Amino acid sequence: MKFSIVIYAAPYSSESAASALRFAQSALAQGHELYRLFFFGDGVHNASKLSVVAQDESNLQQQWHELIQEHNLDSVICVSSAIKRGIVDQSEADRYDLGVASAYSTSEIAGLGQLIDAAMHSDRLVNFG
Amino acid sequence: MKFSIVIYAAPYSSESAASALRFAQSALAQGHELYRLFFFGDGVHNASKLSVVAQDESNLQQQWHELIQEHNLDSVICVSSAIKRGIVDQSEADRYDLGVASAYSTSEIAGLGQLIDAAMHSDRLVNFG
Amino acid sequence: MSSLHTISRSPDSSLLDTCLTVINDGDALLFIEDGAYHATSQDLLATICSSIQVYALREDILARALLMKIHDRVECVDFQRFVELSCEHDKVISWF
Amino acid sequence: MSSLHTISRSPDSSLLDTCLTVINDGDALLFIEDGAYHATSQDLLATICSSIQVYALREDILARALLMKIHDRVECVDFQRFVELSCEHDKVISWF
Amino acid sequence: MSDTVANNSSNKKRITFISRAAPYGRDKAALCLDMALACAVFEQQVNYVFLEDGVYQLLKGQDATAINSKTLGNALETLELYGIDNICVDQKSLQQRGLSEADILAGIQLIDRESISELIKASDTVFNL
Amino acid sequence: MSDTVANNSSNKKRITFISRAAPYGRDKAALCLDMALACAVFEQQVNYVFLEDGVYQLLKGQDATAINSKTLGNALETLELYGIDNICVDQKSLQQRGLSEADILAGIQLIDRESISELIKASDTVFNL
Repeated sequence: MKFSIVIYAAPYSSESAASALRFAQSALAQGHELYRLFFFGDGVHNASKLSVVAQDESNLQQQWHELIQEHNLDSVICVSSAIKRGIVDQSEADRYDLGVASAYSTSEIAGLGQLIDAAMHSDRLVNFG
Repeated sequence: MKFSIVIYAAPYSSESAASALRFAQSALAQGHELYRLFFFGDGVHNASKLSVVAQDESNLQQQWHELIQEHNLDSVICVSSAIKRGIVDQSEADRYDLGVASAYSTSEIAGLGQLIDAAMHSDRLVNFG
Repeated sequence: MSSLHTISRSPDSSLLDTCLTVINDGDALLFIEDGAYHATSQDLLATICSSIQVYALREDILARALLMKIHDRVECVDFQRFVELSCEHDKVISWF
Repeated sequence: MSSLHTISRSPDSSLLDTCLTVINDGDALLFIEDGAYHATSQDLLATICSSIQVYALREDILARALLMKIHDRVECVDFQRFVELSCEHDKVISWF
Repeated sequence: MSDTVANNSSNKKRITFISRAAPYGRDKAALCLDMALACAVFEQQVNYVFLEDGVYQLLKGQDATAINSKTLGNALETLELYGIDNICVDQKSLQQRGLSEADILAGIQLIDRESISELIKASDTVFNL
Repeated sequence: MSDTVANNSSNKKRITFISRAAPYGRDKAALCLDMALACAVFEQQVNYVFLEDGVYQLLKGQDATAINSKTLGNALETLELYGIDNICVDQKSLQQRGLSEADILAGIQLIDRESISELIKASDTVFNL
């Protein structure tokens, strides 16, 4: 089946982002297709590449990044949620003179149309927030 | 009176960070002292200097930065909350090879001891979350 | 020592109910953010002990169009008064 | 079309109550995260229509030490089964 | 709504938004609205339901400039402008909050829980926040 | 507790933590614990109260490795280790959740709302989350 997953929750302050990650891993492990990940609202903080985590804790942002990279997933960060929260890619960092991107380049920053497109073209859309 | 303010909430996903900012502005306007601002949990996202906001919206992170600068406030970002969320200062950015700081340099990244110290030395400690 | 209690979630939460079970005579209540909706709870507010002053943050009341609906016991205050109330009481307890 | 409803907050929220007022016969409930505490609500679970299957995510049950307390109607499932349940129903509705 | 049935055979998806949050205190109400507006471009079959605290979004006379925010009370007009015409509000949620039809914006269909239940059943995707 | 009164004349502050959140689902329980532990270094007079869903933190047999998290059930022992000995749990919150003393970790004082009310009254600062 074709899944899409929407993540509304920031990492660490709630369990939801971790649940979403495990759901995604499990769906892929069972051979399902992940049509798209969509990070929305505080969920965009999952795409930060500036995270540093103690040895005994898990780095959620890095795990998302590795999952996206390994499975070549389509991953979208909602632009209107992201830029006001300081989650920017290189082109935005350049445009607004911020110095460097804070978002992993494995995710694309784009509009809400990508979420609706996912709702239209996935068999199941699962929300975590 | 000597106030300290603790901010647990991320900007934009709830009204609490904005309430805290207005409380701080109002206390200063009335001639009170702000002993310390302490950003904790998701509240550390208020210290991001990478935020970009549309013209008709207010940039909360920048407003915190300007308030801190204007009044030369003691502002602390909790280190254990911050680094796993990708809020890092220049020395951490260097240490972990992240390229650039994401936190405004007007706030200091430090431990929870600074919060307890604030509780001990302020007449009023006000929490927003 | 008296406390100013701020309530920042709507009546859908149990914040106010719990607060009222531990509040002391002479304490005060201040509804902020989505807590503003409590200011319209006619039944509940009538039961609160008269030694407890009840306030709501004007900005939050106005934003939510609640001004015409608030209970007689609720006084609207601005941020300046919020700060003053914090001084008049010995501490501020935030319910969120 | 049937739905899988996930509930992710504790009974202190009104999520399950509201969900139960709009749930359809043949739908299923899955308690995840702090929703796991619902799995121990003896009274409430007994009232849920028998056409509705009730599940709880094992990981969340174990973390919270609820395994010995869960109601007979609740079946513990892992993430693999969560994904399967998402396929067996026509859509997933998340309550958070 | 007479073309609804005819269109079901086409590629249109039935997408239902259940908006359960009060405005301003959290960003859920705004996120839910943004998603629905994004939907309009794709000409899907959209239902928008105000449930629980979500009914507070419909109160007449809101003015969020007081808290430097965007007024959500105009949500309905925006939705209609974007061609989303199946907008309804849960009668029981209004009652429980001591609100009547006179308190809320005009032109919204009052429905009961059973009807919401049917809307959900007939939907391909449900956003619920 | 016999030195409590004597110490009140000194610089010690009476700081009360009210922990009202279930463990794991949100980070509030962990944040509250971290604050209290930071307090220990300063040798303040600390009360720790488990209220509402916070009582779930005390259930015996928790194992958060299942969700890649740190087990909070050992909270009590940690608190005691750090010299915080006035730890209590609200009787009514236990009752409302169908829990008895046998379900929770040993050595915690059961108190009623009136006692919590008195603790609050006698505190200089209250953290409540």
